[in-house]
Amino acid sequence: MIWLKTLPIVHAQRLNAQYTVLTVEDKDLAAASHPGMFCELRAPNQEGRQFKPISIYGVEGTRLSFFIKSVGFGTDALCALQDGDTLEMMGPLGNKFPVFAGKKALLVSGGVGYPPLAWLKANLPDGTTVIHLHGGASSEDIFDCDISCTMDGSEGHQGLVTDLVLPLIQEHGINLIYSCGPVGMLKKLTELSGDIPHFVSMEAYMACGVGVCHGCVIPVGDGFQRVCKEGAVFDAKLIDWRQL
Amino acid sequence: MIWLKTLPIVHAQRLNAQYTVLTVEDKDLAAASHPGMFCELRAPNQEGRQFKPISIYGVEGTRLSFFIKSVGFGTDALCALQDGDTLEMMGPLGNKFPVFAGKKALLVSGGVGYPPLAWLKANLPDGTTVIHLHGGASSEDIFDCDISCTMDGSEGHQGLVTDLVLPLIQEHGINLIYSCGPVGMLKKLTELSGDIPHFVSMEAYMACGVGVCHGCVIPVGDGFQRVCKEGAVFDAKLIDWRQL
Amino acid sequence: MMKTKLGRLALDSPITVASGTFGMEYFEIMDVFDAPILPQDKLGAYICKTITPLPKAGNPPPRIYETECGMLNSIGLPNPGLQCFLDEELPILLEKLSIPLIVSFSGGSVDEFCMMLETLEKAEGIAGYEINVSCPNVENEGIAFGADSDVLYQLVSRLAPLTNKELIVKLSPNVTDIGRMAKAAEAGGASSISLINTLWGMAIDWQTGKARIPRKVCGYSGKGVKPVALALTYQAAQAVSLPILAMGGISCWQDALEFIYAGASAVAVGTSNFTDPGAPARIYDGLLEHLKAKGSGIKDLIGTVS
Amino acid sequence: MMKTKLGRLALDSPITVASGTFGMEYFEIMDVFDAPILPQDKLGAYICKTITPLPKAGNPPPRIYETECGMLNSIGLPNPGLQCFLDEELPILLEKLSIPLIVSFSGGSVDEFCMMLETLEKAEGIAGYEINVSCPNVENEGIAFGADSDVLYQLVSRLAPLTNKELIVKLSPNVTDIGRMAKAAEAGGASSISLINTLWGMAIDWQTGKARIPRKVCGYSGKGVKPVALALTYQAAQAVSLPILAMGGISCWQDALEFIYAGASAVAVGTSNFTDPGAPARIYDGLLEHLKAKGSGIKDLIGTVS
Ligand SMILES: Cc1cc2nc3c(=O)[nH]c(=O)nc-3n(C[C@H](O)[C@H](O)[C@H](O)COP(=O)(O)OP(=O)(O)OC[C@H]3O[C@@H](n4cnc5c(N)ncnc54)[C@H](O)[C@@H]3O)c2cc1C
Ligand SMILES: Cc1cc2nc3c(=O)[nH]c(=O)nc-3n(C[C@H](O)[C@H](O)[C@H](O)COP(=O)(O)OP(=O)(O)OC[C@H]3O[C@@H](n4cnc5c(N)ncnc54)[C@H](O)[C@@H]3O)c2cc1C
Ligand SMILES: Cc1cc2nc3c(=O)[nH]c(=O)nc-3n(C[C@H](O)[C@H](O)[C@H](O)COP(=O)(O)O)c2cc1C
Ligand SMILES: Cc1cc2nc3c(=O)[nH]c(=O)nc-3n(C[C@H](O)[C@H](O)[C@H](O)COP(=O)(O)O)c2cc1C
Ligand code: FES
Ligand code: FES
Repeated sequence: MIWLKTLPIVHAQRLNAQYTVLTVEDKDLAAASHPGMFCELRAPNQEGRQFKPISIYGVEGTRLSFFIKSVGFGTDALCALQDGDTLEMMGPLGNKFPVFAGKKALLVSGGVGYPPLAWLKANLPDGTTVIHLHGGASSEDIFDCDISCTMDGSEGHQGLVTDLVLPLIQEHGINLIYSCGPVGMLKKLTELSGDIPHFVSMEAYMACGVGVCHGCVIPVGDGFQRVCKEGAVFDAKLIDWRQL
Repeated sequence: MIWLKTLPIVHAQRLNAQYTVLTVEDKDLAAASHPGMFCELRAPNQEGRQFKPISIYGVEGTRLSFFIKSVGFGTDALCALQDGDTLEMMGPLGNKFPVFAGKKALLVSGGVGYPPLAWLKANLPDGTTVIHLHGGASSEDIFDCDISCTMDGSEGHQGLVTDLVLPLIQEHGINLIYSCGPVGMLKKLTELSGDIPHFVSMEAYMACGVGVCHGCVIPVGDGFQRVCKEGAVFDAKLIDWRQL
Repeated sequence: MMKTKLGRLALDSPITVASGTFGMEYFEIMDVFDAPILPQDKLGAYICKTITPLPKAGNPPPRIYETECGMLNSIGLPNPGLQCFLDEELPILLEKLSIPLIVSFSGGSVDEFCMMLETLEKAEGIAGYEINVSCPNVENEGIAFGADSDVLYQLVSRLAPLTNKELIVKLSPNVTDIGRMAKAAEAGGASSISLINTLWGMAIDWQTGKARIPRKVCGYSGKGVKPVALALTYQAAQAVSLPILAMGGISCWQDALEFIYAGASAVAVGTSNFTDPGAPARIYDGLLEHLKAKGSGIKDLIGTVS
Repeated sequence: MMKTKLGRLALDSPITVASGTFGMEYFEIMDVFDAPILPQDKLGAYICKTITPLPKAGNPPPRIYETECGMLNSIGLPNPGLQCFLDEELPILLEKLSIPLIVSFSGGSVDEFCMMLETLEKAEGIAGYEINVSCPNVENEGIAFGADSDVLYQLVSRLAPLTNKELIVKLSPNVTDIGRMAKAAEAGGASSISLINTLWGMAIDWQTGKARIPRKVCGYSGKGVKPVALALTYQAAQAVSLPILAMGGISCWQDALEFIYAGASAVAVGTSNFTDPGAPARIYDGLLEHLKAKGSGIKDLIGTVS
């Protein structure tokens, strides 16, 4: 089921100047959501403009939350919402992260790649060993994780997350990778991951969000696939990274 | 001087579902304003859209007020403003009502033609006899005046203001007419006013508001004149009403 | 009240959906969607995404960009090709649809267009065709045939004798004289025209100097094109007596009504489907209520702008 | 950093004002206006309202209508005519201006255009001309010359030999192939081109079925036309090596920068003057700051979209 709903915001938590977490309450949506899925969101004052795809950051009981970085008019309007304001939403959309028992998993996120992996981490099967490696431009972009990197060195290791991946794989015997973040990071990570299974949640500009417009494609195999429909989670090995 | 200012609203008074009076405080604007002049107004959430021409409804000390009817997106946004919100404005613009000593004046307004005449009435030279005749669709459109008419009979006389004009002219020896309102009313009034001097404040769609775009013209004499520059007050006899 | 005619087709509603903006993927989700996204009791016809002789993968991403007043797209007509359409998609469409199906198609030469039409004619259940000669996002198909009135006339006059079904020619707005293009379609034997396809459009990332869409120039649609679409609908209506299926930025029933006054016998909702999947149904409801209050039917209003 | 060249003219700023949207009435109020409305230190040139051989009263009202994403106008080139321009307006312009004056003009025949140019050439102080062959709001002047590349070539090739000053040809966006029109202007001897004039546009009052503008089809400008203007600027820049003065929906410095990347050597602000009389100055300031931070000049960026 895909719902088109207008829900009151039960909590709008501003994490810092750039990031806000919006929480809504809805039984149906909460029950149908899984890590990797996203919703199309819109602030009420953006009527007539397109919805914006935002990963589901978590479900607790009947509550659903979204972790949003303000980067343009759509996300600015979302981040400006306050408790009690309404949120227009369509979802849940897309596929889920596949999960496997008894794995040693490395989760790698960059910037707004954080939310889907943070939720996935909390939902991996018992017995999974997990390391969540997260990076961003500065300490403002860092949230709860196991290892962090910043470009400016203001928190965690200075440099790119991908600098740390190989040593981590070796040290911990990683045999499963999940990732979400900027294309450059994902591309590099795919090189580094070698034979290890690697699932990546991709971003793309979207119009319909439900598979009808073919606007959100990425090159997969010898054709294109839709991020909103076949994705957002893809097997990283099938993506033709050279075209991205 | 023409000012372009963003001023806080010191009082937003909602008269009824359709009409709101906005008051701002500004020494310069208040001093330069005269009955018949208007300002171009815009609500802050309408940035990128055009300003709307609104007559100055009155000046008290350094306060300036506007009497606005909500009829479309621009005026809706203005009428939704509240105390403390800001108002973007450009003005004062246009010419003034000419005034003459010792006259028996009839003021005729319809709908949103009310504000300029209400202020004019309060500013006519001492010794002027004044009758303010005002009409509208229903009692919601009626405000303080001497004689009122409504189309639906819910207040004052039932019918058009123009039905009452001839008897009033005769009874009171009217020798000066001022008017503002819908074109149909003004046209009829011009016929009825015969040789009596008649000054009318005209409405037109405006873009620049300051005379540069030639968008707001009305047919006057054998050409066109700009409502924002040569007007908004015109000698009713010079307007080519047939073209309107 | 809402009944209208588009050439040889009698439609129960003047509201349709624009090719490519309402893909048949909606059928997959219509049962799982809690909004009325394919309200067949409110749509006059269903127009499918443009198909071409052979499968097309479409253009490389990014394919879309939202501008302040609409959107840019360079989808590039991805489609499974004629054969797969007939084998796989058509049966699903016919099963799901209770309203007329109009098949949009394009080709790279007059012969290809003719072959498409002849092949489609053999299938059951198609009510009409929309000839897409106006897609700005492909090299070979499309706009080359919609940019020159002689070329368009040649094409349409070859196609018209091949069918007795509704033959709509979809015109490009990127022409000097829309009236002349409409006349060419009429002279060639089209039974109606549709317009507008997307306008030329472009956007550039000012931070990097990179075009937002790799092909640089692409197609512009949505709210910002409405005044242009309305002007061209009016100009086309003045030029020909063919019925017009109009589109371009329609997002509410008042917009639809403007197009009807300008000369449209039916309208299509495109880009608005993305900002409001319930738009076609809402537009139908609003228009019906307005007509009821007014006591007139669609047919009384077509082309009556004064 | 902000210096640029438009054909034979060296401009200190790439920002100018679009003909007809920044009438010389601003001179009357510039001293009484508390916003920087004619910041000559920030403008590269001043382009006056189009003048015609004889005085014109313009079109009957209403002449303008604001749409959701821009505005419609059917002003119809009201102007005092060539003689009055020379006698009364030009002296005021020359007194007030410290930046190059570009005179926009139009005519009803090739001979009229030539007569205008010959007469203007005798006046002192004019830096260049913008030939308006693209106004959609008049019957005789304008767009007839801008809709056909052969006609345009004939006109420009008659005009070019008559002047050594900057000769800008202002193109209409309402054409099938802007590149072809640009090439005709280049072949005829223009020293630069400007675009876009207004797109065809229309709006109808859905409550009454009446066109918002009595002439029905008129000119559309502002935010909603920006993607089209940018696409046409790019297409024209690909077709010719003439410098381009670009316009169409520019409201902020980022918009201006997009046009420069697309191929514009200078830009003009039109409709935005109405929503923000301080727009040209703000655009100048923003662009300058951006270029400083980037360490590049305008000239390094022109046409470098990738
Ligand atoms: C499946 C999916 C899940 C996502 N999850 C989240 C999330 O949980 N939290 C979050 O903050 N963001 C998430 N995003 C990204 C978010 O959708 C974009 O930031 C948003 O669409 C930007 O819109 P805007 O109007 O604010 O910015 P715009 O003004 O449109 O653009 C601002 C800048 O962002 C770039 N941009 C815009 N949209 C995208 C996009 N879809 N992909 C890549 N770059 C883009 C533009 O090029 C521009 O430089 C997700 C995207 C996808 C596809
Ligand atoms: C000099 C002058 C003084 C004015 N004084 C006042 C005043 O004191 N109080 C007040 O409430 N209004 C006044 N008006 C009218 C006011 O400017 C319009 O109501 C307003 O511009 C409508 O804008 P909108 O965006 O709300 O409506 P829109 O959505 O633009 O239009 C709504 C409806 O109003 C009509 N309309 C819009 N603008 C105008 C216009 N300028 N003239 C005539 N019809 C129009 C439209 O045709 C449409 O049917 C004045 C107008 C002028 C020219
Ligand atoms: C994403 C997208 C895909 C489109 N695909 C097609 C198509 O396959 N065939 C076609 O004839 N028109 C196509 N169009 C054009 C639309 O059918 C329509 O003519 C145009 O978008 C104008 O209408 P609108 O402003 O309501 O969207 C497409 C438009 C968009 C936005
Ligand atoms: C009110 C108005 C008057 C105009 N008058 C003229 C004119 O006299 N001559 C001309 O060449 N263009 C004229 N134009 C067109 C503009 O110069 C410009 O080409 C067009 O509006 C696109 O730019 P914009 O979107 O920034 O306004 C006019 C435009 C408007 C809105
Ligand atoms: S956004 Fe339309 S297909 Fe994915
Ligand atoms: S509104 Fe521009 S001249 Fe009056």
